[in-house]
Amino acid sequence: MAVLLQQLVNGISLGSVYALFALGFTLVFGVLEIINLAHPAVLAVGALLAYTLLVDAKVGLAAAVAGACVGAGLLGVLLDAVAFRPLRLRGASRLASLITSIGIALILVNLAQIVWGTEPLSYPPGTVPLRFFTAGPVTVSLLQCLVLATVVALMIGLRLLLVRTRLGLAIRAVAENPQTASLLGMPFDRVVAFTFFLSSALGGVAGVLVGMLFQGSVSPFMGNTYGLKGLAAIILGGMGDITGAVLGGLTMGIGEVLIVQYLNSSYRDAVAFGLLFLVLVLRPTGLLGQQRSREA
Amino acid sequence: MNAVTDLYAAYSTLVLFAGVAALLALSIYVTLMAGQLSLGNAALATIGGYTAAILTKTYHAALWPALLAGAGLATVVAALIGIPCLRLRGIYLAIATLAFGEVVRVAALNLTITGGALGLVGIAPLVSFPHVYGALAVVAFFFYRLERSRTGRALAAIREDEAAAQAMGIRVTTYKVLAFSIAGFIAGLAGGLAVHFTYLINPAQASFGEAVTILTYAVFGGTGTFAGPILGGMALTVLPEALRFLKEYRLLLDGAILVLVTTYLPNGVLDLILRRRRA
Amino acid sequence: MLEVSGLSRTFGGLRAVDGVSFTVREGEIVGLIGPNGAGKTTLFNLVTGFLPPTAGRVRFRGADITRWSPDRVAAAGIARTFQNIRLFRGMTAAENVVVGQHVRTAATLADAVFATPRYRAEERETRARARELLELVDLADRAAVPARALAYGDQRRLEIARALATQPRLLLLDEPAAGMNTAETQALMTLIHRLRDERGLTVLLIEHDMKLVMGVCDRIVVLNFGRTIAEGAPDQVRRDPHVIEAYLGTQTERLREARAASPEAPVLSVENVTAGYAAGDVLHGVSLEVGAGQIVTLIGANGAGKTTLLRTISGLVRPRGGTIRLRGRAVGGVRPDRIAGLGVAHVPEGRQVLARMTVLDNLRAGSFARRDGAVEQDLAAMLARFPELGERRTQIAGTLSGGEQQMLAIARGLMARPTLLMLDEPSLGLAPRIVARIFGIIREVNGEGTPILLVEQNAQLALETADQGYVLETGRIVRADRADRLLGDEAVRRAYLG
Amino acid sequence: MKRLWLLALLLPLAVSAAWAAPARPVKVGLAVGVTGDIAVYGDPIRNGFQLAFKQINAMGRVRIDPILEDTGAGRDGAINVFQKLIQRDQVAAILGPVLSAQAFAADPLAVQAGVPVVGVSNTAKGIPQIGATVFRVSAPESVQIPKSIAVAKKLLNLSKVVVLYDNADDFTISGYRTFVEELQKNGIAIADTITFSRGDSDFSAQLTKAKAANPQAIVVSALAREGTLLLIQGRNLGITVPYIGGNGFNDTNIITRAGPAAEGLIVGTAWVPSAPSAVNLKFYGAYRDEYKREPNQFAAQAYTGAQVVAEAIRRAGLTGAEDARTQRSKIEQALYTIKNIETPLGRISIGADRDVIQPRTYVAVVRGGRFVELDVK
Repeated sequence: MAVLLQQLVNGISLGSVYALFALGFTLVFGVLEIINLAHPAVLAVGALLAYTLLVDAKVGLAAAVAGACVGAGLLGVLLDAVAFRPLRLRGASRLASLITSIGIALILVNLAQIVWGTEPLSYPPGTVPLRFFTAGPVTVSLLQCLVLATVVALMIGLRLLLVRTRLGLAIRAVAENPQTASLLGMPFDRVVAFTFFLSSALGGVAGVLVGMLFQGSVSPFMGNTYGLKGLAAIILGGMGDITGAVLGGLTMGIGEVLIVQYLNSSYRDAVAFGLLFLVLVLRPTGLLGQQRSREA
Repeated sequence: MNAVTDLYAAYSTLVLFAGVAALLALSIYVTLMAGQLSLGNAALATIGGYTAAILTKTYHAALWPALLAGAGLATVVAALIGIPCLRLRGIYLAIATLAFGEVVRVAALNLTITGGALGLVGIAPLVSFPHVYGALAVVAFFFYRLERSRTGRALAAIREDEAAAQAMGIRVTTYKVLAFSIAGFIAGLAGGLAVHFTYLINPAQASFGEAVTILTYAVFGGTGTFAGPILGGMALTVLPEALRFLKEYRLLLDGAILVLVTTYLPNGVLDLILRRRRA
Repeated sequence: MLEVSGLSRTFGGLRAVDGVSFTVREGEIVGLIGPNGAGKTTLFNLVTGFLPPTAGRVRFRGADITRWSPDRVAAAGIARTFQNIRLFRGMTAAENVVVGQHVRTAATLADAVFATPRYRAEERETRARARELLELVDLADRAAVPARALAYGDQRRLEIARALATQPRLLLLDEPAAGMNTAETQALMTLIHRLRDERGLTVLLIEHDMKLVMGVCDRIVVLNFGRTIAEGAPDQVRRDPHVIEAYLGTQTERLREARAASPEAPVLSVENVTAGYAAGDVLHGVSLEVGAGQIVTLIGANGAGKTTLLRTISGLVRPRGGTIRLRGRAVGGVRPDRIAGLGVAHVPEGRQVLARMTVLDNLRAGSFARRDGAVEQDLAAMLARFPELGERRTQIAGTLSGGEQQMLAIARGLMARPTLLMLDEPSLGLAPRIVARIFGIIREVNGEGTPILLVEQNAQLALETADQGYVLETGRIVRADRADRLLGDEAVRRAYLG
Repeated sequence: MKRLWLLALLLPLAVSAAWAAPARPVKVGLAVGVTGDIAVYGDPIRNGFQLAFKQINAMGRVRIDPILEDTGAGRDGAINVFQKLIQRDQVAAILGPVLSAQAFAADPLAVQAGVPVVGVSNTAKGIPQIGATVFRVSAPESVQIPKSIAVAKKLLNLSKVVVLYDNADDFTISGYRTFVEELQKNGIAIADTITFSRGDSDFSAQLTKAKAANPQAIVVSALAREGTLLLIQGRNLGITVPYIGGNGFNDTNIITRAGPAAEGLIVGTAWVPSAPSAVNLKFYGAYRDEYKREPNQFAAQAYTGAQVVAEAIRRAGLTGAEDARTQRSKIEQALYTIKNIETPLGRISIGADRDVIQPRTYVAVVRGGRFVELDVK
């Protein structure tokens, strides 16, 4: 029982990381229906930027997070401008965007490798106080709570942005019907650029949090594991759905943890992706997704 | 003359890799012909590779029977994967097949018959130039005819407009499964060939990265006709070697090339070459 | 030969096809007509197996083919063309026709790989037949051209050739003449006759070009709101009051006098505009003006280019020639969001509400181009003006009824406080009661001083409402006059019913 | 008389010929993965090689021209590199490749061509058995682990442990297998066996499960990155029992990164920074000056490998003038004669089975932030 509780905590914490990644991932998909495989790389760049700010520029945590966030965001805008926008203008297939994003991922990761090296880095100790709360047999770290809180906050924030603000309105309109949106005076390219900014900024934040949560994990490759898992998460949640992404992420995390605890840890990923396969085939709108055409 | 043989000696394996890459590119091309993006080919190749390797290594089977057995198994698996996937299109199909790939990878990682993470080592180097390029020639010829056949046109019709194809009386599902099966066979064959000159096969061959690489072969070369994937596979295999002098900047350039080609050569490099000739 | 009995199909709440029954006898040419949204194409889809019916049966040459898969139906001998042309765009004309012969050929993959005699023979035959069919629809000289590069009319004819390649007994044509010029339409008519006379084909066709329908059909079935409202010989159908009403709308008394354009400079002036799509020009030198405070209506049969003109004005289509001025400012080729910013509200054909968003969000989206703070109060006003929207303010737009969606689309347009409101087919597929309501609103809005450009197929109603009217035929203005003068004008009736 | 003159004339020539410094440098290929995530191991290995050859060439007894080629992380890259080095560059010997999997794929090419290969980081079983020209200086874990288990058993009188290992990496799997054998030999019960995969960052699930089995120690076969994370997260989850780590753990960076969490970690290792030998001090100092970071075991083994090859070249008395074939066979012969040479790993020899004989492997424990040798008399 105690173990189960602790494992649930672990699962939620792991899941919230997936969710964090999935948020930005799903946003771009929701608007453009392209899968941006450069997102893991953006996450890594965000984390590394924060590292430089903390260690070399010696700024405070808040500033570092902000820097990583903005930096990653601008990177996203750049990527859209140089890589995705030309494809849109040509009306190229989503396949093309997928491959371009792979190319970008290659470039980013290797640039990062040249700039920051390959040795895993960790943020200076005490960046975030290592505090632990123990409720009976269960241990929760301050960071885990922080991450979960951030995820929920970002999720709500994103929802509010999309539902309450003028810009959010435009994003949703463009996502649903670019032509009608333009008839209503919404500038397609600017809206898309902002979407990329938002998505990548979220990626940057995710990177920093992952880096803090797992000391000694900050490296150009740190995003790699999240690429597929994040994809799985947003599929479980129904692609393009903000809340779905978070729920999907949590489902993935808890699922994996339970597999490790009660089934065979070595089949963790097989089970995870086996389920993903079944979900796709049996319930193509995702476990939590609303009705939406699956034609691409 | 001597220089030439030296050169070949220096790059013989690279030449074999190029041939295998071309085969893999063709295996994804056949599904693309029908407008289906499947990323399970790396996994299918791995299945073929393990099967063939186990047969020659443990059961001392002859090469060709082993290769065909591997290709056969991959074909069956591909068909089985293809059927449930028929409801999915585009990106969603891609992801489903990727998931399948991961399952294969992890299975290979944990099964004893596949030798876990280390995989199978010390596989006899039974494959050389004639095998790979013989196979490639046959498969290429197959595609040459396929593209000029009723079947090939049916696949193309499905890619162009599924509803219209149905209205022409084309059994869409049948042809999709056919495409998947052919893909499985070619991938499995390629996998079997590869393990017999790399001495080793391990689960990494089924990874996400490999799957994506195969796709880039096809797109890089161009998916207009079967010559594109062949060109793409070979070019992208040789390129990194040609770029050795760039040391750690190689992958950087690889990435740049991918972006540039998809952006400025929508129909692949082959198209560029052909246009040159026309001009 | 074809026997449709009690066939029905509902989408959500909408009864697209509602218990339709009719028969087509061997060797007949039957026309299926009716205003947009009457359920004609849905009926085709039900017959050819693209949609399963919710009720009713389809029998073909004695066999019950209800719920058969499309490929089975095709193999059984029913071929069709599509309203929005669906060629294999990447393939050449010849290849399209070769693919069409799929069900009539048998060479296996193995045959192809080993180039068996069977394969060789079949290839030869299919190519020969393709050539022959292309000649039939006189595209022989375009055989090697990719379908996407063909002109509109050619694409239509190629689609027919492709359908013929399946060697059907029954041919279903969905608006074969749409986008064709008069000469092409003539040729098409002779072609259809030849198909029947020389090849013994039976033809069932949907068409809006009445010249063609009246010219070729032995019998006509008229649909409206998913129901058969008339059936019979062309002349009798043409005179049938129900049909005329369905097309031109009912005669009501004029509500107010048409006003001539005010002397001040026009809000919108279109001069000699040419525009179209890849497949070719749709508009050939169209000129039109909307004066301040006017309602101007643009009427004409389907495919005349009405929608294209609106799309050109709002920037969705780049004009290839001529000038478009908003209050004297040239806006030809300006991006749509900029034009919206200049106060042009375009309520597109088929409403195009943002189906996944709430009613309120749709309205807010309408005010996007505005920068003033009065949005919220306009919102309140709008919900008051459209009570049915007020009640459903938080409902997802996609779940509204057709009428409500149309109201929403108009309301969304008004939220922009437009200086020019363009409405495309606001009465499309709506029940008369709702249509009346919508036109009431249109007059109201105009009464408040908003100039309106109204595209409408319900000519009667449109002309009664408008001050000025333009009649568009195959991309050209054939008649322009004060609306009341156009009422009951022969040119108008011809434009619709031939 | 004339003869005498002639002799007098020829003698200096003969002498000078005999004492002549090598005419041309001997080419040695370095097959290292420095791009992709493999670079975490590739970088220190490359550094070790380059430092060693720099020093060796400086001494001038032999002149060696090291040719570095990037294999990437895959088997294909390794094969291509080997072929280039063997055929194009006509190298006399090859050092590398990094991963055992790459060795299994690429070494056979060298065997065919009769090129001696010295592995410096391949610890999987059966590496020297690949063929007659494959040597290695990296002690397989089957040599180190028994010792660490024995020591740990004495120290903590172990009876029950949990084993965690990375099942996506051959290196860690071979370590895991050896661990299990040894644990069984010593009659230590394995309460639970839990796996994870290379690249994972969150191990709380595995560790919670391990903790639940309340073992006396946690035996881990992992690579440096995952190892670090395991240590930190384990302590965070309140795991107090010591870790017993495989080869991947002995990397000083683990201590710097894991900080206090690393305390008490027991590692069986081929090398400790604190090893007092003169060669080691020289290596350790020079490395830090050159690369501004702590060397790790991979660096030390690479350095050793380079030393061994250089020594073999010296003993073979190569002038660089010979054709590649003779160079290769002579080096191969010479490699067998390497006995008790001083290296950072201590005095090592190459056995008749082409595997390293390293009498002095260490069991180190982390105390006060550094590896200290554990000796239980």
